[in-house]
Formats: sequence, structure tokens, C-alpha cells
Amino acid sequence: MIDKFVRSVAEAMAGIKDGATVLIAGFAQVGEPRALIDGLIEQGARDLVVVHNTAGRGREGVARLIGEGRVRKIVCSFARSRGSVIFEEVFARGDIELEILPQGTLAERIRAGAAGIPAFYTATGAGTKLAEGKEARQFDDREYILEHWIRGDVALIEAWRADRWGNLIYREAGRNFNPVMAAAAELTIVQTQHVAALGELSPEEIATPGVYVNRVVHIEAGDPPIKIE
Amino acid sequence: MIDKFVRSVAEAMAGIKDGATVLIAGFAQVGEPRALIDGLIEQGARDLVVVHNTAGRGREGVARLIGEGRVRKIVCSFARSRGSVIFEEVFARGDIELEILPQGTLAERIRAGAAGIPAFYTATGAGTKLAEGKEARQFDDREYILEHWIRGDVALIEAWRADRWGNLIYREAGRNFNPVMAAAAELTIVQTQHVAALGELSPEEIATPGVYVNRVVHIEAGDPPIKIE
Amino acid sequence: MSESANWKPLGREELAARVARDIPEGWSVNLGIGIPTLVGNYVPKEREVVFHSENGILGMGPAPPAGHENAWLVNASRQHVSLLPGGSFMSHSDSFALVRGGHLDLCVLGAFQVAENGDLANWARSENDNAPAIGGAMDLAAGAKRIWIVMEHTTRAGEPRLLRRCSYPLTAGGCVKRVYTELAVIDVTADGFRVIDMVPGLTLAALQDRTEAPLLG
Amino acid sequence: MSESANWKPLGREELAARVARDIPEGWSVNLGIGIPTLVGNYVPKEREVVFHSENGILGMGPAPPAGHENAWLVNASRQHVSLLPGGSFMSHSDSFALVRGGHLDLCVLGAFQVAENGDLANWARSENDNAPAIGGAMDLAAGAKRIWIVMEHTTRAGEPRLLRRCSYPLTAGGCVKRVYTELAVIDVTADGFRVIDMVPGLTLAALQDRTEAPLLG
Repeated sequence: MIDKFVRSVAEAMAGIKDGATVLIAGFAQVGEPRALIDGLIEQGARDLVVVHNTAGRGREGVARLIGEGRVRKIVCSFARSRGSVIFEEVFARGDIELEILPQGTLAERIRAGAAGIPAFYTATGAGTKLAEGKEARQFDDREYILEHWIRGDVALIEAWRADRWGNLIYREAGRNFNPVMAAAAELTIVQTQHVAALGELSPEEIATPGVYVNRVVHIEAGDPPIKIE
Repeated sequence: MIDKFVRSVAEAMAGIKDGATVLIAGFAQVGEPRALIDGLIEQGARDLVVVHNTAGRGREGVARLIGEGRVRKIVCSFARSRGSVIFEEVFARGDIELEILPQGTLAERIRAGAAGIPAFYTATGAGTKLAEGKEARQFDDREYILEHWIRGDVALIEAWRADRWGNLIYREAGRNFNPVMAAAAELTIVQTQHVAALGELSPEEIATPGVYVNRVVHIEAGDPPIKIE
Repeated sequence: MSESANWKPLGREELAARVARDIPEGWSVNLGIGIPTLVGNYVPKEREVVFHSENGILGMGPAPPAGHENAWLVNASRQHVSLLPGGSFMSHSDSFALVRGGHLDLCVLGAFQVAENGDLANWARSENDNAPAIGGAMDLAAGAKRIWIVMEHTTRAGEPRLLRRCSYPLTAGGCVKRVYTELAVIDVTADGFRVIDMVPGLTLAALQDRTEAPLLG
Repeated sequence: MSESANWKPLGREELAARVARDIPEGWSVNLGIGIPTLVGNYVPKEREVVFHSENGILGMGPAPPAGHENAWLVNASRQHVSLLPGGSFMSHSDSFALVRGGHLDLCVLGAFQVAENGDLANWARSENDNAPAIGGAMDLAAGAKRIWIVMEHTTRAGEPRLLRRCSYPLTAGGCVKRVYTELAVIDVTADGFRVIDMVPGLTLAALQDRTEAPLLG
């Protein structure tokens, strides 16, 4: 019997290695796998490359992971912003590398990793400062730049409902980076708000099929905060 | 009020020009917009480039469109196969161009068209006869070939349920090429088995949002045939 | 500015309403942070416009009243929103495929500078910002069918923002189709900026005084 | 072949059952047309394997009895199938992203020829087929984590199919990990073909007689 549920966050995080590339989903704290991020801090892996939409806000989650000196490099679309206080400190000390990407390029590079596409051309960023050092090429008289795939060793995912095959359904804007990151990592770890029996999730509605999922832990995290950090 | 419903197939097909590239969804007659294909035959546009998984089987649908001499070029993954009798005749006479693609490359090239990616690298077909004339490139010691986007002037789509915004839900294996083709054409025309009130389709389950859809016609086509041609 | 006695600049809300007037029914529209976000409030409910948010929402409705927020429903500006009947959710990758594939009829953005060839600068005020927050701006600027800009006509110091060439780092080249300021509505054409509307009492000469690039009347 | 008195080749069904024996629980598996399709029938129901079909099905179950087909549920071989609890549907583009992104643990395909370096030829018997039916074979061959081949050990004319180099056009290079024939199970290793199982009574020498490339015992 396929059963991807594990009993604890500690079990879910087992085996993550120093130097791993970790994709962390979530947008504005919605669909963010906070319990797994805390679990990663607890687990102890260092020298991580973290791929997340921001460089962390406030003092929890990705910000805390950075603050504890565990992130060698952050790949994100929002670095400096109101609330990115911990990143600012660490970055000012020169203790973290930064790769800044347009948000859609970030999403598409992860999608390319999931789909076996090592590189693709995009108009986003062409002719701008972000194109520096990137290969440019014309197609039909428009300039595009070459972007490469991003693949994770680990993806941390928050789902609304999950079954024992690892099939996932998300909730409203909690979907965001979750499906694409879940599909782009070697080891995909999920925290789910609810557990569904096999066959209970609609086959038409499953947003991430279990094939992409390795471990699921049941965490009743509750709603994201209404006051957004 | 947004209302993408039109009253007839003739109205749905209005304005399709000679020389148009037409994406036609469906796989093994499931999710195939047969009424729209018949409508296109009726409508009269000629010199078409048709993108479809096969070069037609039997004597109806895409096969009939080809048989009536309306297709200048067919882009497909299955050309010669049991049942491709009409294509064979026309191809033997030299009256149709053929571009043959691996099925996944076909789907991904259409997805690239939908996503604004003019070209991408793929391992599929690298080192084979189908790579001839295509740019090859190594990434991480593996060989890939460059494939270009496919965009349609028109897409013909079959949905299970549609609302007046053009939001679509498909049925089981009837999804196939429908969502990706719907997103990759300038003019996306849908035949739907059922009409839903606005707000009736689950926001989590909508597979094609109405943004991609231009015209919808209600056709109770019924089930695909159990005896497959 | 002494001649301002003759005319009155639009306020933030009036400016948002002015933009909203030009959005036709049926368009798919993304609204950037700031004044652009306010535009949605001025599209009459019976004129159906499909609002998109980069984090995977189509068919956004107005902000819910305080105390009635849905914690799971935030837009790309991290504000709580609602979903209209007909709305739907998608992943970030599907959402940006929609943006980058040219499926938005319009994106309304703020800007620091716009050049007469349509170049847009709205993400950095200096070449030296080494840790910027770009978000989806470059994807939207390069991907949407039309970019309309809402911004103040000049900087607080009175420096023009409508320029021959942008001095700040570009977001995307040649993407801006129209600029709305508190003083005027200006199209970007093959011949440069063309004024299509001004606040009552303002003269083209007075507007030109506040604009670096030449204005066509 | 006179020495066949000493051993009995596997029939189609036995061959399918032999392949099924080696598929562990939890794998995601795509089955090609022909004998590969039969493999699913021999995986015991209690050993959960997630079968994939290129046209967008995960979690396929067995063929329904005649008269109980679901018209909307066909696999990539255009046969009616069923969906297991836990199964799901996806688009062709998502389905092939799954294939091409390396998310299938196994794909079982038929073949015309396999070379000792793992090259596969299974779509054309001649360079001159100018209108072939390729379908998803090249995507599967290039994308799945493992390709296992099920084929007859020789052609009807007795020509070997396990070769030093394929003479037919390639489907993909170096992709085959294992070959199942009616006579033997043969792994493709860095050193070439290695026999890991043979039908009772068959000798390595007799198998080598039917094989162009050298076999390691």
C-alpha cells in the first residue's frame, strides 16, 4: 500500500543534506509551509540555496532561516522590501549571496525544471540590467534572453487536503508556487491542513498528483494571519 | 455583461481566414470538437495549417477536412497509421505538407506559444532523425535540441461545461490537448456539452479560465463512440 | 507653480477614476501597487472586467469590509480581496504564463519615468540598488498587450518624468502605450508623446513646461 | 530451431507476467502499445502501482468488462480503461511535462532493435518512412527514469534484435536499462548486455547464437 504520510515534521525532514537547494512555496504567508520551514531550522542542514519569492519578511519563516546563518544563497523576486530586516543585516555583512529574478521568470524556471527543459528564451528582462551576462537572441524581430531551469533537491509545500498517494488540493490563493515547486524537486515534502481518504479528492480537481510527492505530514496550521507581516 | 456564447456553429466560425493555423484538440475522438470541425468545413476557409495529434483517421473530422483539400500542411505526431486512409491518398499525391513531431514536443511547443516562450531546449528527439536541421546544444553533458513555439490563429476546443465568461471544465480523458490549445490561439472557439451559470463552476476546478476563450457554442454532442475508429 | 491658479490637478482618487473610465467591458486587467490598485474601485459593477493578480487569481472583486477578510485570498499587493462569480485560481506558473503569453489586455502600473519611445523605468532609482524588489513588474511590462502608466507628472522636486530617454534602469523597452498623470492623459505614439486629454484650464504650453520630451497636441 | 526441444519460450502473457514481477509498489509506470499493455494485468491488485497514460491519466485501472466501457476514458493506445481511487486527470502538456521531466519511474515499451549501449529503435524500420506515427515514444524514451523493453528476441526471419548498433532510426540514445524477451531478461550495463534470467533449459551459448552483441553471463 502506498502511504506517503509520516508521523512528524522531524520524520518529514529526515535526510536533507547540507548544500541542498530548497524550494519554499507560499506568497504573502498564504500557502506557506511554515511548520516545515521551522522543521528545516530544527533539522540543522546548512549552506542551503533557498528559492522563495522573497528574501523573508519579519522574523519568522524564511527570515529566521536566513537569520540563523543557514542560507548560503537566496533566489527570489523581492529582496529589499519593507520587512526584509533580517536579510538586510545578513546581506550587508556579505554573508549571503543573492540572485534576483523577475517573479514570472522565477516561476517559469522552476516549471522548466519540472518539465525537463534545461533552458528557454523569454522577453522578460530583455534589454534591462537583469539581462547582463545572459545570452540574448532575436526571434521575429524581438529580443529574448536565455534562462535556465531551476531544480530543487527539496521542495517544501503547504496543501489544503492530501490523500495517502500524496495527491494534493490547495485552497484559493494558497495554490501559488506550490504546484510548480512540488513538481520540480527530488524530495517533495508536504504539510497538509486536512487528510482525505483515497478517492475522496475529485480526479478533476487534484492540482498536484501524488507522483510528485514523497512525504506528507498532517499539520492543522489554521488560517494565515489576517494582519500580514 | 460578458457573454461569449454564440447561437450557432456558423456564428462561432465566422471570420476564419484562408491560410489560418488551426489548433484542433481531441485524442482518440475523446474531447474532439467534431461539430466545430464540421463547421470549419462548412465555413470554407482553405489553405489551412492544421495542428492535431493525428493526420486524421476514418473519413470524418480532420480526415474529411484533409480529404476536401482544405489543409495545406498538417502538424501531428501520428501520420501514417491504421485508419489514416484519406491522409495517405492526399500525401501520396503530394497535395499536403507534413510536419511530424513527438507528441510531447507537440504539446510543449503549443504550451510555449501560450506562455510567450519563442523557443526552448528539449532532450526528446536529440540524436535522432527528427533532430536533422534543428539546433543542438549541450547542457550538463546531455544533448538537447531547440524547438520553437506553435501559436494558432484559431483553436477548436470541446468542453464538458462552460459559463458565459468562457470558463471551461473538461471531462476525464476529454481534457487532453484542450487546455493547452485553448491558451495558444488568437481566436479560441469552444463547443460545450453543458452550460453552467456564472459562479457554478468551482474556482478550484476551472481548467481553462475564460480569459483564453472567445466564443462558445452549446452542442450536446453526447458521448464519444465506444467503437473507436 | 503660479499658473496653477488656472487649473486643478486630479487627486489620487480622481486619477484612478479617470483611468477606470477608459477600460472597456470584457478586458482582462492587472493592476499594480499604489494608485493602479484604486482603479478597480471605479469600474462600475455592471461593466464586467476580469481582474488578474499574479499570485494566481482571475476575477478578483473588491476588498471585503474590515473584519470580513478571507485569510486565503490576498492579491499580489498583499491586500485582502474577494472573488467574483466566474473567478478562478491557478498556480504561479500558470498565472505568469498568462501574463507572459500576452493574454492580459491591460496592465496598469506606476512608474518613476517613461520615455517617448515607450521605455518604462519603475523598479529602481539607481544602478546601484543591489538587492531590489522586482516582483512581477518586468513580466507584466514585457507580457501584457498594453501597459498604461499612472504617475505624478513630475517628481516632488519638479523634475520631469516624461523623458526623451529614461535615466533609471529599465523595466522593459517600448512597452508603454499611455500615461495618466494628475495633469493629462498622454499616448505613446510612433511620433512620440501625444496629449489626448488635459485637466480643464491647463494649456499645452504649461504642460510642456513640466515635460522633458516634446508633446504633440 | 532444433535445440528448442530443451526449453520453452515464454508466451505473450507469460512474458507480460515476467515483467510485472519486477515492478515494485509505488512506482509510476507508463505501458506502451502491445505486450507492455498486458503487464498491468499481472501486477497484483494489492501491490499499488500508479499507471500513467500520455493523454493525461494517472492511476489507471484495468479494462472494464465489455458493455461497461466509459466512453470518456481511453488510454494512449485508444483502449477503454478505468480509473482507480486516487487517480487524476491532467492536460496533454502537463502529462508530457511529467514524462519529460523525469517523473516516471518506468516506461515499458516494445522495440524493433536495442543496442548494447542502450540505444532504442522502435518507431521506423527504414530511413525512408516519410510519414511515420511517432506518438509519445521519443518523449517517453528520453524522459522516463528507466526504459524496459519487451520484444521478441529475434525477428520472424531469425535476425537478431539485440545488436552492437541499431540499424533502424533511433528513438533515443542510451535509454534502455533492461530487455525482456521470450527467452531471457537482459540488463544494459556499462559493459554491455548482461543476462540476468533465462527460461529453464536455455544455455547462454544458445542465447548468444540468437544475439548479435556479446552477452555477459
